[in-house]
Amino acid sequence: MAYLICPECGAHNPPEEEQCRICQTSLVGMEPVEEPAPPEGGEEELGLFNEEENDLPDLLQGLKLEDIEYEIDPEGLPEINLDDGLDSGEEEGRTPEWLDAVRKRAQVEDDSVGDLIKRVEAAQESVSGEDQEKHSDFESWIQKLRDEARDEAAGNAIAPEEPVDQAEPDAEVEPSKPEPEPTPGPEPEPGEEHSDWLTRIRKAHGIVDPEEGPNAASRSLLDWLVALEDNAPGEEDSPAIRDETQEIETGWERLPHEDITRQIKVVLEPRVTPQALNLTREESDQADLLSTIITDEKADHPVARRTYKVGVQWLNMLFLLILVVGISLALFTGGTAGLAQPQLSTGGAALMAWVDDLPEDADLLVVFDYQPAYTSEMSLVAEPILTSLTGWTVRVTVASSVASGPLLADELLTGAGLTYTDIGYFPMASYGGFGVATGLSTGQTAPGLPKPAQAMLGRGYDGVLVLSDNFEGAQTWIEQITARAPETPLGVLATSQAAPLLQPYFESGQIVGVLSGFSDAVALGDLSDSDSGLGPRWRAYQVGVLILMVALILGAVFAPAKRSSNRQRGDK
Amino acid sequence: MTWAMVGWIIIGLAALLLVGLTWVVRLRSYPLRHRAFSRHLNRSRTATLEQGRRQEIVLGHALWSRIYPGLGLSSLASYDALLDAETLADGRQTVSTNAGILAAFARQIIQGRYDSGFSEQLLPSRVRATVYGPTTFSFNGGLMSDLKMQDYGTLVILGDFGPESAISVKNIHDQRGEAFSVAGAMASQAALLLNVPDILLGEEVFMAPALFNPKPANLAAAQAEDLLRIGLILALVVGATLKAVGVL
Amino acid sequence: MKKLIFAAITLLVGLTVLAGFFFSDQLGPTLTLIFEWGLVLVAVGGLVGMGYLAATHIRNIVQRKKGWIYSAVLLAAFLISMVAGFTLSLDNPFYRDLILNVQVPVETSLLAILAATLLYASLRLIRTRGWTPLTIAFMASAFFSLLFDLGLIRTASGTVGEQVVAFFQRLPLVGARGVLIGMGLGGLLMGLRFLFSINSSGGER
Amino acid sequence: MISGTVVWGVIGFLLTVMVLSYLIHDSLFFRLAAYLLIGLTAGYLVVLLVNRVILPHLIWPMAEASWSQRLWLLIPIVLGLLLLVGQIPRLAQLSRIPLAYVAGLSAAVAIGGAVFGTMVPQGQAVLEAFNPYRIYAEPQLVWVRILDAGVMILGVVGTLSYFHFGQPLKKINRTDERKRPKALQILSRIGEVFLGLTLGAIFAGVFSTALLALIDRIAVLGEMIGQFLGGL
Repeated sequence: MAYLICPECGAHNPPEEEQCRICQTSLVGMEPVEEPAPPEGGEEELGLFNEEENDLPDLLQGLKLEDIEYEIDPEGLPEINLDDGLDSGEEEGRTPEWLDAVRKRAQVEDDSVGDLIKRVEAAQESVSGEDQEKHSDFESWIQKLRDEARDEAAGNAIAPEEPVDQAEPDAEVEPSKPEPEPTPGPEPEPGEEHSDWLTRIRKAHGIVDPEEGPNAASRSLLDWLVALEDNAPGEEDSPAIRDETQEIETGWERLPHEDITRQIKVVLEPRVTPQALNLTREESDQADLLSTIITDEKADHPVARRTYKVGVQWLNMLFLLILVVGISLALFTGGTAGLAQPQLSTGGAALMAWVDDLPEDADLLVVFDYQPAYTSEMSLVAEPILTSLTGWTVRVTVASSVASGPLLADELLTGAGLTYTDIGYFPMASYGGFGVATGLSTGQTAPGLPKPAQAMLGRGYDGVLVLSDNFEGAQTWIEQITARAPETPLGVLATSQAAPLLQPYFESGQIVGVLSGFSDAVALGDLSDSDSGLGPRWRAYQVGVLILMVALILGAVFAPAKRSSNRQRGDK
Repeated sequence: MTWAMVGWIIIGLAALLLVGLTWVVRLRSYPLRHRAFSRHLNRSRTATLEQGRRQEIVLGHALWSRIYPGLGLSSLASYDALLDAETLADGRQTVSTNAGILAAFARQIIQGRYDSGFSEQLLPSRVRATVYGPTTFSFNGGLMSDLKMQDYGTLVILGDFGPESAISVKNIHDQRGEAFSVAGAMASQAALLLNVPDILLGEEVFMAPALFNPKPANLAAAQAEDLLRIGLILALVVGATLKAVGVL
Repeated sequence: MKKLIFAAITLLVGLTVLAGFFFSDQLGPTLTLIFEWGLVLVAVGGLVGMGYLAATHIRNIVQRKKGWIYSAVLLAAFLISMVAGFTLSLDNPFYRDLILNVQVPVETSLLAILAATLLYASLRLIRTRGWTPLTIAFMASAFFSLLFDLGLIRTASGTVGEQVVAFFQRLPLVGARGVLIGMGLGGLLMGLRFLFSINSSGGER
Repeated sequence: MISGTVVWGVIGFLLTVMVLSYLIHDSLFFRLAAYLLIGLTAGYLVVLLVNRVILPHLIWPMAEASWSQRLWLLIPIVLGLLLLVGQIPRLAQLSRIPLAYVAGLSAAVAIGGAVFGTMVPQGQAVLEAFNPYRIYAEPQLVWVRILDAGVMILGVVGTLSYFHFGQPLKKINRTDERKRPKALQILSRIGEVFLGLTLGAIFAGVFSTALLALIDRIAVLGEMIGQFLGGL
């Protein structure tokens, strides 16, 4: 069957796919690749591992997955000893649930594990079909190969008849793991003629059997592969493997200050088995397949690693130092000469004019929509208004759409000598805006408002003041209140970050004015008044802003030109 | 025709398009832009898994976003697409938010995924929903500490969040990890634009579920949004012309 | 079957609220009731979130995870704050001072850290994004906004200069309108996806 | 006798130093301050939610309401309980009911808010720029208002085009994957500029706000140190 190989991740995709199912890379224009026809005879069954099956993360994942609806009774399935060793904690003789799932998957699903098991079963059946005597127990056959390999490595004569459970008399026994049971099955002595090729290949590759240990005797090929993965890192530099290296782009080169590539061992040629082994074609195929698996497990994965540039940290620290020292000097050295007085925004001027026109016993609703982090800026912005209201007999009602609203109201208003009534906190600002606006417009039941609050909203207000630290919060209240209670004048006090997008609401007449940011507060304050503390702060503010402008310029000047071509991530 | 009617027409058209493309047409493929984004995210998450490091997914500060309606829901949809089987098996992922109800949703999604596919006895650890702090800044303080205390390799910021998230991005970069920004208020996008190479701006954030998991339902939503946007552009141009000549 | 029930609840609640937007007079009280319940659920969700927070840190302490000592500090502060709040009430001056005098310095300092972070980041804008129309416009806009903010560019009222400056100051709004309309469109589709349970909130596949 | 102001001032000073130490290196002090903030805020929020939301919206009305009204009040109580009980893993399915309710409500709020709260008003604002009565309201500087209107529609349409998700429908190779359909691609270039202008202006505002916080903290530290030295 034909399939498309993803140029990015190498995944196999159906020919009709236009993008990779794994990494969404475009497959348009890719030529479909024909799956090689299965070799004749027993080769198909013995061709245990195709490319997909080499994906051990998937394979391990498959061991755990059970996310399918089973259609076949697992009782009817042939026994394959996958559980021993993997589930040392399991009760003896009891099959763990995940293994049942794996077996069921083998019947209904074409994923790596299911398919692998099906192939193992197919191999057993076909082999027994060809020759009842040959490989009737696949697992014990593989086990036998390992035993022989160990014996040969130890210089012992191969003893085919040696019982499996005595394969490692000197193996160190882990107390935590139960002693494995010997795998039942007929003696595989005829298998010997086929089995020794594997031993020789393993010897030639200098592979230490990962199964060494008390459970080795009863582990399956699948289990062995899983264990191979665990052992792989320790075997990275096996001299037996001929590698070439190439640069693999790991995708980290776009990270600002370094390009990361690492050398990844990639086998560029199929493994050539030593002549001395004198292999048949079948053995040679198996050798290639096993070598590929082993090499894949030994190869470094494309692990992304950024080399940590200390220089960047120093540059950051340098700019931080300049910023802090500059601000400190500006704050703590006296004098206000040479300060540019900011221009009061038209919105700010309009808000001040509106406040001045309020009656002395005005009824004001003040909405607190800023977080404690913004207290310093909001206090400065609100100060001119609060100063104007001081001494008046205004009735202030407070509503909050941030958790700390009631506390901030207390600090700000009580600090300014104003008494107020708190009508509550609304967990959702838009919801609170809706409730307050409905109450303002109708004086009737407003959702989300307790009765006392509704009573407070029932009466008309001379104006609403929204204190917000962000554009979104302010806009919510503006839209709700101007839409439902348009006759109620609305003013906004906001931070600098909300300022740029609030101006149009003033221009469109939805709000009577907007006082935003430190520059408006300074424009309204008296820089020469040392008590206000505005002068030093304004000077420090100017220094900080100038440092940022310099940083922007330096960043642009010293940015590598090549970035313009390859820094197109996210279509920017 | 009133503006309210215009609104209802838009809702009706959107519903028809979505239902039609999802259940009738059942798109198998719709070539999206920003594939680079999902490729980099996949690569980063794979590297994080291979290195045995943790993934941090931030779901934002609110389910009911104020001025960006749907951002909270969008973060849940994107997270659903990000919660793949290997991450669930690995378990080294933290999904965090400062809105309790969002955390409850995230936990439900995680629980549902584990219930439908895993034997938890086999899992070394579990993906968990957590709340670092109940307010924006307390959450950020908790996130900053956790990013330093544990070895995180990937930070994905979804949903509604503020500019303070730029600090966490610097943290993850200092930890040799990668940050990906999806959504956020305009203030946060302005702050993150400077140091997050992989960022989705404005409306692009609603493309995230289709980018992360290009299943027919997600692709259908993406195409429906594209078609509606083109309709909206035409409507604005025609409307402006009619307004200018005094018809509207 | 269960999925159908949950989808039906979502659809029923959603359609009722949407209908409430249209027939606000007839469905006003129903809408109020639904919102009330929603508010309560969000509040309960907030409490659940606090439960997650506490559970995470209790686990850290029990399992002696890295940084468990901080978890202990957090839980102690949590208990003190909660007990004090319930016993003294939210209006108690001491309780307000306790919360606010921790919140304000810590949160303001976190915001101060953001200033330094943005300064570092501004060094890397072009390095990260390259020279594109977006970055060039971004830098120009930031520059002029800061200049206006510092009061270094001043215009006399009623002059053409003032109009021109006002025109440039309005430009950011244009992009913002585009973003907001686009976000609205996305929000509409996302809302419909959840309404029709195309996106499940239950996590099953 | 030390006044409360002084005590809170010292606490604020210490917390500020602890948090700002993060600028040099992430330290034990920063984490202590951060976790203290989280703990106190979480406790405060629990009290706030119970006293300002749960009690006034559920419990107090339950006490005052008639029997028929109490039946209605039982629904949110049951939903709330299901959400709480559903946190037990074995009973997780129970929380699906309140979550399905909130999902439906959120979806409706998102739809209504998106259309009636954002798209329609913002669209109206765009069209309003073309209102001839507005353009010719004053005889002077008409050209500025016409320019305003032109820029408005071009910028909004361009920004919307910039957000187009799909690639051109014709077959493409990977180098084209950032491209949009041709007409939208041209408009998106204009939109990209407007998006940059918007984000740049907002960035300036965000930095100003953060800078002011830094200045405030440095000022507080300086004043405290000054007082301390003055007191010696």
